[in-house]
Amino acid sequence: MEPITRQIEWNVSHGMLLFLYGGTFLAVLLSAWRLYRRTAVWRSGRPYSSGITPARAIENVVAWMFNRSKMPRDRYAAWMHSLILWGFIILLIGTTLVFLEHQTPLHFFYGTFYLVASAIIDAGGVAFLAGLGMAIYRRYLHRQPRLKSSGWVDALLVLLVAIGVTGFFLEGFRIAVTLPSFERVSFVGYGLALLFRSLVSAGTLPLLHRISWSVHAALCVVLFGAATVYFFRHVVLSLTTVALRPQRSSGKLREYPTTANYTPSGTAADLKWKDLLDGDACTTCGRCTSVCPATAAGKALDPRSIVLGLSQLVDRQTASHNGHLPSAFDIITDRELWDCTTCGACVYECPVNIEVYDKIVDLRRQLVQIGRVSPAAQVSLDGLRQRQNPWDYSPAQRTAWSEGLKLPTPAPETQAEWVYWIGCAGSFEASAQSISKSMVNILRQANVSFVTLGCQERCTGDPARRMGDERLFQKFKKSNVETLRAIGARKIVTHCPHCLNTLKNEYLEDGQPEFTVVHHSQLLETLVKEGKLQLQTSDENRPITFHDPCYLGRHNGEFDAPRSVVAALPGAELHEMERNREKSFCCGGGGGQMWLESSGSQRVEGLRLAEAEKTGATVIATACPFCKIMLESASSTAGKQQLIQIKDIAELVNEAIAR
Amino acid sequence: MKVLHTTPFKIAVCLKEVLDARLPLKVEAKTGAIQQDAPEPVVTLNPADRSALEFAMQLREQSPGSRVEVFSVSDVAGQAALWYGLARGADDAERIEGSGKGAPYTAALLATRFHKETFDLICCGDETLDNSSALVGPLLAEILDLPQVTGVVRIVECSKSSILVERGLERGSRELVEMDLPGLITLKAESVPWRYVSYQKLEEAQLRNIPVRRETLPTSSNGLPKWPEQATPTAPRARVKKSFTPDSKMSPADRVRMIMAGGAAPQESKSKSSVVEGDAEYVSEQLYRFLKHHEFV
Amino acid sequence: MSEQFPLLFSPLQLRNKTIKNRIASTAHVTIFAENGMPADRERRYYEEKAKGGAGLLICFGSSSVHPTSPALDWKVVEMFDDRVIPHLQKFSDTMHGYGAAVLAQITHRGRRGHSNLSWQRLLGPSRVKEPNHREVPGVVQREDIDMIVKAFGQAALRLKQGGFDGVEISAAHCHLIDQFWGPHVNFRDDEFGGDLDNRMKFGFMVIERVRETVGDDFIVGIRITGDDFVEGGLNNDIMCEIAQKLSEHGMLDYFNVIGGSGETLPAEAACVPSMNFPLACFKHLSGRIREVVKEPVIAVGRINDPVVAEKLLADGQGDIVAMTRALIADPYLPLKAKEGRLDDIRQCMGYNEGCIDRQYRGIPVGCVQNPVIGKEVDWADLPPATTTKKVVVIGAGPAGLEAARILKTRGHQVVLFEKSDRFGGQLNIAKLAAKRGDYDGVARWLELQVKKLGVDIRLNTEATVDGILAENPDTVVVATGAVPLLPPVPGLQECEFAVSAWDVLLGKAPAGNRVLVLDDQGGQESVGAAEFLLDEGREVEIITPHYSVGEDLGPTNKPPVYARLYAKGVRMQSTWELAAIESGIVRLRNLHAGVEIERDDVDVLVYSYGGQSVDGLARELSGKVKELHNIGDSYAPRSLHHSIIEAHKYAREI
Amino acid sequence: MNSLPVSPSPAPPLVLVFAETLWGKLERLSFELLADARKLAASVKGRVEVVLFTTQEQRASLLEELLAHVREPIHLVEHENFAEYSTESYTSGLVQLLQVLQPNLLFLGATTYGRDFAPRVAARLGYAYFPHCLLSKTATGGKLDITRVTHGGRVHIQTNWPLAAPAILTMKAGVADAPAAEKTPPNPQVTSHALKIAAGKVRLKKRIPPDPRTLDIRQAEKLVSGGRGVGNKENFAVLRALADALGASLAASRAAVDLGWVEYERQVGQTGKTVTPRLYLAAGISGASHHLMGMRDAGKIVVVNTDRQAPIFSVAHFGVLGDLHAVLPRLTERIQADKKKATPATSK
Repeated sequence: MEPITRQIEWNVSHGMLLFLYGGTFLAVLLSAWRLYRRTAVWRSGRPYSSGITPARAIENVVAWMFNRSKMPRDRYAAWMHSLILWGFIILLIGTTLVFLEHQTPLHFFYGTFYLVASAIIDAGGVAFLAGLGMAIYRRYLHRQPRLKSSGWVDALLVLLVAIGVTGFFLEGFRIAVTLPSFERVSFVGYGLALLFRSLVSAGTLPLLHRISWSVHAALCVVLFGAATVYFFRHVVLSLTTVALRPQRSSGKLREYPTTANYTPSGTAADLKWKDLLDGDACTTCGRCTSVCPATAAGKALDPRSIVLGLSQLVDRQTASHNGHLPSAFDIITDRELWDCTTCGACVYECPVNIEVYDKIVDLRRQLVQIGRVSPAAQVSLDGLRQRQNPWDYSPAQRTAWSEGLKLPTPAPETQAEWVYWIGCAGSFEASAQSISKSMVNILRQANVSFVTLGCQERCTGDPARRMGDERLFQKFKKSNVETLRAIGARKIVTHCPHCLNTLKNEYLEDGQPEFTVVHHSQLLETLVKEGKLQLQTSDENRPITFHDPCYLGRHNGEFDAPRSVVAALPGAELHEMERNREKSFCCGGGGGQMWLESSGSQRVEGLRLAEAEKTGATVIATACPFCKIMLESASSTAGKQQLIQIKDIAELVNEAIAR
Repeated sequence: MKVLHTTPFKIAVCLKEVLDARLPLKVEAKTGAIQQDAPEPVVTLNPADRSALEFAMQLREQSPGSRVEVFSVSDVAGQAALWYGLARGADDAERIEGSGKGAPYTAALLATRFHKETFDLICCGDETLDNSSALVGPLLAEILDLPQVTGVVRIVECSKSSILVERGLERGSRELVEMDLPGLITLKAESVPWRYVSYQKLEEAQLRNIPVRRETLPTSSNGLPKWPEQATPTAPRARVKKSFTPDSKMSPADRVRMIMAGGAAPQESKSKSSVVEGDAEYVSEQLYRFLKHHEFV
Repeated sequence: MSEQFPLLFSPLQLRNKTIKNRIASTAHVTIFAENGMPADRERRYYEEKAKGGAGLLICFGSSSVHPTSPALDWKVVEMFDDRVIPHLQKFSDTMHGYGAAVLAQITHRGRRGHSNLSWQRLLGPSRVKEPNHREVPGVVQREDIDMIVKAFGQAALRLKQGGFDGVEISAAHCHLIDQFWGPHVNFRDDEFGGDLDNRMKFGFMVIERVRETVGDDFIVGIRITGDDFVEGGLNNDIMCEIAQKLSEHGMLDYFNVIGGSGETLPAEAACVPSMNFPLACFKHLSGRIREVVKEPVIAVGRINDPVVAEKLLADGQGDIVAMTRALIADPYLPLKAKEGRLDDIRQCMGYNEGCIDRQYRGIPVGCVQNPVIGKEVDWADLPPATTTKKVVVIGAGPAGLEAARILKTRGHQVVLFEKSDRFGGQLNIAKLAAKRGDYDGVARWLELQVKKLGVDIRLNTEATVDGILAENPDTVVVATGAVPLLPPVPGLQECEFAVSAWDVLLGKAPAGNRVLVLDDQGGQESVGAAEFLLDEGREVEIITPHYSVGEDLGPTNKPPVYARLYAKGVRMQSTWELAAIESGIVRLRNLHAGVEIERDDVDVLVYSYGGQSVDGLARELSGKVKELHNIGDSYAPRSLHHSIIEAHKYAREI
Repeated sequence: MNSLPVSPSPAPPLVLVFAETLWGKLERLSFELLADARKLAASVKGRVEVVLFTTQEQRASLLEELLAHVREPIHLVEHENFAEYSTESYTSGLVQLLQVLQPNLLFLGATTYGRDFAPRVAARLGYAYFPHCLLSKTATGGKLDITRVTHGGRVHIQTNWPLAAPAILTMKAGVADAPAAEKTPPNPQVTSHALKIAAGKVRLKKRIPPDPRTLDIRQAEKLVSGGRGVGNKENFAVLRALADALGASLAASRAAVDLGWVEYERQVGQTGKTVTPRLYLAAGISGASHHLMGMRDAGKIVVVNTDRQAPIFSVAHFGVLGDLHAVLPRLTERIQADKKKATPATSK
């Protein structure tokens, strides 16, 4: 019985081996050097603390590789990437084993191990090629619109396919020479061997083996050498972004420590290093763009090109010799930056955990610092600074909505359980005021003890922060925290997810739950469940659809409470929209868009309204004043006010209270 | 705006912090105090002054080496305007305190400062949100014997020796004028789009110490208009616009008839109008002749 | 703050109360009171106005301070009884809930009215009968004065106790205070008669007593006329003098200035100017009063649009605008104006047929255009349909349009057929009459609403049974209207010179100078046709079998119409009817005596017997569709008010 | 206030009105000032006189316009430097004239020009200065009771000022009602004053008239207005073309605005804007009463309508019974042809 092994590097000359090892070494070196040049630019960036421990980083990567948490969102891509990745890893391990067997005193490549390993390696190769096939199908035949093809992408695919194919070829030629029966485990190679034997004479087989080995080796060297060029580098770098996956709630914006007399200009040094890394790590898959509401409405913003724009910035800076520092603002226009609604769909969708909209906000922060702010944003920001609300209303009007309601205000002798935080929309905007009025009535009906802050309440600073004036946000944070502390607030309820997000995620440091903040949907759910609110019942079916507010759902993970409130409404029949829960589509009002000039060929809110209409519902329930205002504006623009009602869940509950 | 010579300019900008009168105001009936209907008063840099500041800063940007200094006649609370000026990038700020109240005194106090140092250009807001007198600019120019252009809505061109601006006139008309420098312009609030000043810059400016100059004016200040010391603010009461009123001596029936007819006297006949008809060619020619006769074409 | 209407939506301080905007509903009688108390119907009626955003509500027109005030025929609130206080409290709490300031009018009507319901003697400054009611009053004695003055104070106090923000003393419409002022009514020779100061003494006593009783923290305003349009009465010059004296007296917080007076029929019609008057027709009166007083002035009189109101304020002709009827036609006018939805405001056109002309006859107030008015308890909310149906509405006249509007709002699928090329039905004819052009407004609003709602509109489409069944409707609403009625009077059918009033307005009258108009319908159509022909320079005579021409025209519509007709040379005769027409001779018969006369001098005979239902389609459809409603004139020819209410009622139930 | 200069003349108080011109035309505001001056003078038994600055060329036409309204004495200063407005020439001219006339009160418009030079006049003469006045009347004790507008119109300031101490008031436009033109041509005394007028350091380069397309219709000289008869939104192009040819602004009736053909800002009528252009051309407008209210005071009213019964004919100065779609394009062509002919002749 012939020994179950093979001669390692059979038919391979020393020169060839030298080429392989030397070439690989130089190629890796080249890649490393190129990467180093880029890291030098990254390192010039502003500090960024991910708060990730190495253990956590590994955990993140492993979880990502095995769990494929993003799998359900795009099954095809998940399978494709898994096949390529795992195929590649198996082949890499196989090749490494070959190298170890050959160059080290270790010998293990025989017997059962050999058989099993060979079979696995072949399977890996098949998986690898199958994955690539899927990629080619999707990119060139099926033409997924979001995927942008370029010469680099084509080149990588050709290169990888070629590596896979030549790998099988050289194996086939090798086996064909001797054709040992145990090599049947290398099912592809063995098959090919049979084929080759029938096609070419036995004498030319070793030569063909040498040729295919050399081509394979050369291609591998090229791959290693090109591993850190454009697009190729995502294969390596995306692992780092996965490792550095942010731990915070996606609604919590990153800190932006300000330095005195600082005038940013959009250079790499003005950006956080992580953002530069993110740019390089982008897989260009375009999933962010495909879900971006601004892009969908034909606005200038395309989140992928923001991320890639930063990579381009690194390109330009590495190429720059005369000391001129290129600026992100030469690559990314202001218009794009002001189009973002900070809905977070991009962040949720990104397969490699790139912080997409944070970059936009950081760049806005720079624009604000140099005064490059659109006129509408300026009105709003000046309004915030001088009048404590982003609508630029008179501060005296803050309590006008509650005229006649005799709202309780904080008093030292009576300690109310809840502070009802109204928010600026609920205070100033007519259509949101009815939410506030409904909530007051509900709280009273349910005998919940509460106070409101009246004129002491101010904007939480959310619009200031998202429009980029960080210090202005800090001012609001300081004064509001002081107010809340002064009255000894313990539990806060608000109907505004933006207020919720800011109060809950951005006001208090982690691990310091001085007060808890809940959304009114959560309180309403409890009140209904506990029977403190008796709702009417009805035999008639009333089709209702629920629009998930970004800052409640995606950013703060609350999807069920509002739905359970809707379900408790008389006759309610919940019809989900095509995009719901985590995948919900923005109303177009966040991130300052409520006050900014609208651009683009369509309106985000109009798109969402159309989607809601498709459900056949006669009521759109929302749980955010911004969503209500935006969708109402869409419906009045379309002249559909009478066809579909847009109501906050509080309004719906208030209407349904059994009287 | 075009800057023809990049020689450095020395520009002074006069600023005032005002009660934001775009918000509802109340006049306390008993004391005559003007109060904002707000939990705490909202004050702001006078919008027209903000345009003056903005224009000066843009001029400085385009002519390197230029200096912009901001001035305000005010008490300590009024230095917020100067802080804003510094935050926007002004090189220096000075607050002036002095005796007397009212626009003429403000102009005179500012003039004492500008007598000491010559500026190429003095920029003021056209009118303040509070007193709305539009006086300080012209008076300052008068005291300093400078040429002036008030009510500027656009700046076209600036050179070391002259400035070319558009001033807004009645009913949408404008005119383009050229003024020799040194001189003084007053800008309308909407003349220059403002650049945003971040809160960080404001906070940083607030750390700066603003020097105060104390000036005393002679009590009989010649070369100033008299300015009444006693003035009572009241809630606004629109002036009654006359509309036609039938004479009480007419009979009740005629009075009612006139009112029903919207003011036409009962005996007044319908206006005699000539109505032409015919083919389009003919009537359009007749119409043309009518318009021509009355010089509308 | 509304940018379009900065003045209209600016607050105003009235004594201790800030009024949130300048829109007021002024006092008017509603006939809603139950046993003299403002009950739910009244409260809900005003609640809609408060909800709609009006800043100032002056409620309860002419509510009595004393049982001797003749007011039973108007069912006013009896402010002389302590029983009223809890009702007032509930009322004011409701209004305050919406941030409205709430006042009420109190008065003593003196000699204006009848005593045949209360059997209380009428009181007047002198023994001069009021021409409108023609009852001679007794003379107010000194002790009566003390009694009434005291009653004013007590009534005001009850308002304060009931949570109201203030009181309005009525010194207009020839009530007792202005009866004392009027040199044509007050012929006393004691301290209350003679020169103006004496004549004003009673009024001052009332004001002083009210102020004394309610204290400083309560609004006390007065309603006066700016010109009473009465011979020898309180003309504008005298009223300016009176207003100046009242202002100098310094106890009042505002002046509410109307035009006209209740004293004579033409003056009474001017008090609530109908569409015969231009918009804001009395702004000159409030303007002139405002020049002589320092207090805020409420301007009154056909201010039906926020733009008109804003302009009036800008021109200083008032500080507050009374948009009373505008708020009846659309209680949500303030909110809509604030939000810039001017299109959506249902504008008061000054018909007066639905509101004041009903009230003068003792029938509860409604609105020709707005069917909800007076029925707020039941109709203020419009619930969506329980099951969505497909409804075909036939006819885009007012009934069809209102039905389509309500049906679509409630969620039904609505197809609207109209055989002509335009909306409005008979309104397109009615609006052709002189000073009736504003009829266009009701159709314009309804048309805009059904278009906005997305009703499937098929103009130029005559509905046929097959066409309707092809739509496969669940319900069909027939509103095919009416045509002029031609009764079987001998000879009328064949008469070549006879023409209907409708055709006259459409310009189809035959030639001929001498016109005889036969007014049987009693409303606007015959007088409208008559005026149309008078304007063409023809000689017109109107005869009617009723007691007067235009018998059904209300007190605010008839005088202006008569004024124009007579000025244009009309002749009118009542209690005559058409007996027959024989070979060009028109035979008329006296309804009472039965005598007949023959007229050979008639070139054109215009007949107006009202309408005849066009109900052929309704009859054909009967039994062929699941649900069928025949509404409006095609059911039975009646008024616009009937049509809209009926359309609304059925559309609400489908 | 004791030290204030008191008018030495024992003559009745003199109220001067400065007749303002803009680009060689009298400002309507001047007549509004005249109305107020007359009222005030009447209450103090004073007299009113009018000041006019002009050039030789413009003298005749300005005087003609002025004489239609003015029966009071006119003081005329004629100088070539008044060909265009200049702060310095106006200031020096008025200072010299006031020194001669010694008025108690001078009314000026609170216009750009008035607000530009009046403060400098007041400063040179030591007069009191009241900017942006709404109203002035005499109060008890012969004092002037002056109301001026501050805080963007949200506050009125009331001041008492002795009539004896000379003062300059700039008055808001549009608050007083201009008196009607005199029925019989008055023949007031016209006094010419020869004064030395300084030239300024500010030179006029170009006059920029407003764009009729964006001008507020209340300020427009000529209006072309359309109603329901225009038919649809697209057809308004016919009116726009005519408006452009005429240099007129576009306006519309309520019907056209409600139907969404024209924006609300252009609506004429009681529910829209009240307009007083020199020319009002109404096409396809029947003339509902609320519309007539808004335009009846226009100088010349031209009506194009197919319906002879349309009430708008009752206010027309010139009526065309015809289809606007046929008539107006021809008129537009006619005007444009005229312009083309005229252009080569007048341009240099």
